[in-house]
Amino acid sequence: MIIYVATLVVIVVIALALIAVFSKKLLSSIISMGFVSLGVSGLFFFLQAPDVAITEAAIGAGLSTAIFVIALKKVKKGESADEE
Amino acid sequence: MMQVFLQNWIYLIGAISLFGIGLYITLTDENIFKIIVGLNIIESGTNLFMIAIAWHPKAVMPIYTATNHLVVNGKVVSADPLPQSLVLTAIVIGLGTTALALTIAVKIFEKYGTLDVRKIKEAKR
Amino acid sequence: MNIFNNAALLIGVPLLFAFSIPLFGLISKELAKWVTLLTIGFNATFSLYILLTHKFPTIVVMGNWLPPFGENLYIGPVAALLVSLISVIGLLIAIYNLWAVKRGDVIRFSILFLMFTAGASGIVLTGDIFNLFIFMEITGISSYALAAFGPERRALGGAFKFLVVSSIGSTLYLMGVTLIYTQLGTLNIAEIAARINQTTPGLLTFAGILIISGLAVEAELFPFNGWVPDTYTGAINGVSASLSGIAAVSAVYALFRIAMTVFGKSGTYVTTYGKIDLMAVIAILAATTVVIGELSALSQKNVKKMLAYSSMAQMGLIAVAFSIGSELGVYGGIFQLVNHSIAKAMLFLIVGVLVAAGVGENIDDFRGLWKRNPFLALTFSVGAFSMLGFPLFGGFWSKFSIVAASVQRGGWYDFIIGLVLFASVVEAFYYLRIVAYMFSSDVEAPKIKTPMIPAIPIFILAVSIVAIGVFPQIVGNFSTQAANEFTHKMSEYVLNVIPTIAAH
Amino acid sequence: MRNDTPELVKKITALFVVAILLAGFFVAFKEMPKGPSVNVNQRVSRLYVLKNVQTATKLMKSGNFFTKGMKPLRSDVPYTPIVFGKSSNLEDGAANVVTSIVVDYRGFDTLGEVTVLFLAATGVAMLLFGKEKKRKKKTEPSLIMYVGTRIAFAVIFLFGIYIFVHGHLTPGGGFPGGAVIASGILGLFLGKNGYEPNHLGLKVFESLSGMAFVIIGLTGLFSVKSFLANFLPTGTIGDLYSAGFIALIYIAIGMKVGAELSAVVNSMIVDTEEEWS
Repeated sequence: MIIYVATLVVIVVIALALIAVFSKKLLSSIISMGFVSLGVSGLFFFLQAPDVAITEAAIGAGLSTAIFVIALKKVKKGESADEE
Repeated sequence: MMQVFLQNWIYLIGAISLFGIGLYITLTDENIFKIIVGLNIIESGTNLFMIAIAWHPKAVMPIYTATNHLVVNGKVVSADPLPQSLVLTAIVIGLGTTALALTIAVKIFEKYGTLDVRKIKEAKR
Repeated sequence: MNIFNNAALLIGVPLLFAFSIPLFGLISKELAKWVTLLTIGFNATFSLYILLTHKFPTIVVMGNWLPPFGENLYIGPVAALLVSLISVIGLLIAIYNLWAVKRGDVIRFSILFLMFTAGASGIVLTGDIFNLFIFMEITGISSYALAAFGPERRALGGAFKFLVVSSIGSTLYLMGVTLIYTQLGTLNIAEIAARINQTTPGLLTFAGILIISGLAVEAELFPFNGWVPDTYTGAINGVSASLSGIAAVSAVYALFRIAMTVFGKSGTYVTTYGKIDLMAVIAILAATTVVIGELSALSQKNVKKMLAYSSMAQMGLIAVAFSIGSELGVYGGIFQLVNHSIAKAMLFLIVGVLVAAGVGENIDDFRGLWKRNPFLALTFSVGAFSMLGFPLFGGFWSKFSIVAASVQRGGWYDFIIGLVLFASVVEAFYYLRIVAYMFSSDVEAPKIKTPMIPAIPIFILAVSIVAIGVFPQIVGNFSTQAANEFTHKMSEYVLNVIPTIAAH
Repeated sequence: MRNDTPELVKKITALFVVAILLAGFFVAFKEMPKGPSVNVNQRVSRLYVLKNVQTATKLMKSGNFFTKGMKPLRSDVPYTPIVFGKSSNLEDGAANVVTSIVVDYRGFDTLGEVTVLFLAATGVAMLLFGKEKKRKKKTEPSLIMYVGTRIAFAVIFLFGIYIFVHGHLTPGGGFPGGAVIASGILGLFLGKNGYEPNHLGLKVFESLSGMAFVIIGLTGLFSVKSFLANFLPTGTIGDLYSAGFIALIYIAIGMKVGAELSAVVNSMIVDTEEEWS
């Protein structure tokens, strides 16, 4: 039964990855990339790998997205400064 | 029937699709941030692939607890712990690469004023 | 199986001091550079001790778990020779850095340079296919950061390109390793090498292609070397020298350790398992690299870019030599690797000194250098003659043995004779052009003073080129043993790591 | 790819590359054991799960190769099935098998991995090195945010420590623990404009925890004659004080990772102005 749930998660993850690819806005691309990581970390739970799931959720989905957003904010600040 | 097919293939298909999508965006996109997003998606695909080859439908998690028995009749029934430990390593390495790439991207924006790969190439030196 | 666990210090000591450099940096900036110098000096001394007292072949057991269980380092003739080469050249470049790197974040630069050298030695030493990936990443991450270092903005573009290509490459490598693991269930190079014929051909072929393309990124082979010119040109000269003299050495070693020991059969001519012959694929890629690299180098006006393309072509030549697959070919390849690493590092260092003295990077700026500074002009000519394989310089012997190897192999490998001659002619054209410019005297310009500190490594490297040219047996003896290890994998490499595996 | 390549050609080339890779993977997957046919008993990891080299050696003997003459690493332990909370004096006493692989059997990998993270943090800090810019006036986060993040930090910090101290018993370990602590510090940055951690302390902490890892390894080299070898008793499986040096190393890793990631966050958040003089 759990395999069907996993199938659903896989489909959602692929859809999110496609959004990350084709989205025109950088922020939404980054956020959906974070959700891809989160979905993959959910799949790790189904695959009996709790260690990896926790690590992926903390590092891949959490910190790496945070660093992305910080960097994006720096770049955006520069952009608005140029316009002024 | 459906279940057996899914058990065999769904995680592999997911991993490879993520890999392909990430590779495609990395090869085609002009925005530096998008390229790094692509690298991260490739990373996720690889990790999923490595965990998928460690798993079989009757696997239990590789942690000894009072109720979780990893060895039944001298045969190991848990999921393969070795690829899992390799993935732990790969995740952390991925974070390191991402952080460095983002730093270089920020510096590039500071000095060139753009994130577009084509414009950076046109700007001489 | 000889066990020499103290050789773990080759990795452990650099790590310990890399972690402690921030503390030394609190006291003084200069101290950080000196600690780097002393640590690499320790590595150089220790590896030369291993090489000269003939401690090899030996393995180093990590964590008290014997090879198929745990990880091990393997020090054979190849590893001993190349680790000595890497740490000696690293030491010389560290001496150069004492003088060259004064601005910016010197402390962190020292950490990255130290770990760059240690990671490259790790690639050469390790006996575990996943550990190889870790060391590739250590070398990789430190070299991305080092390549982006510097006041010029072109450094950043080159570093970013390098980062993207190299990360994709290492991901492909990891995929290939995982595919092999699914069938053999092990990560030890010796065990995989012994059992490689138990895999199925389709999977083995694809895994081989993935692994080779992953490693070819840093070995600068053809479809994966788009990063080379930008990165080499953008980076400061000490970093370009170490990328070409250190990283490339370890990458070529890793490539052929996998291609010959893991995928190859044991015998006179190494061919490969699987559906297609990987060695032939590497030969074709490498030959393309030589042609493209030499022709692009010919049209460059910028000396650094020219050296970068020349470096690419040389790596191609080395790979061609290895891919002949006979003992003589590997002998020539390793010899050429040593020569290239010494000469190219020296050329980049000389360009660094000249740029710091206010001479430009273009070929025209080198006009009349002999009048302005005879020492640098002379050493540059020594390096150039060695690169193009002039007799009495190091490069002659290696190119000679590559040609001899392809004659010996015969068949369609005969094209290598033409390839080597073509490469030599083109190299002669563009290197001799610079040499001729340097000795032409129609330009009057102020003299350049030779700074003392960078003159030491340049002088040592130049002397060693001439010494190898006059007495080729200095390197030749070790190359012979190394070639033996590469081509007879079952009797040499595998048995030295896991002696009992032959019972199979 | 060159600049003058048309968009369409570039896309088609990329699709072509991706398609070739996917086809290759499909071929490889067809020949690979997958789903129910994955058998851990044919892989080297069974030895890690069984935690006993003598039986492992026996298993390998009944297999097909390379056992002749190979001595077990610890022959003083007879194999009995492992019972949680009772089996003691195992070859490696960690209840979490992944942890025992990460830290003990393949500890050298982990040392390299910590180094990679250290190098990444060093590289980030080196590239963003320079004089600190003066901040523009921004809206100050509210008092609730300021106090809330500080209170949350204490809880998050404790939780991170819990994760890495229990790394050998429960899922988790040094890496997620360190990441959790770093996210707590990220919260502190968000809670107050111009928050600055103690830079000197962070640097010293970072160095010392990294050195601790290597020094533990060197202690193994000089006491058990092998780098990164376990030199402590392994205890009873399931106890907090078990698994020898794994707990020690995971504490070092946790502190190191926490410090590194905080350093990365710090150098990314602070605006700097480059100076080359």
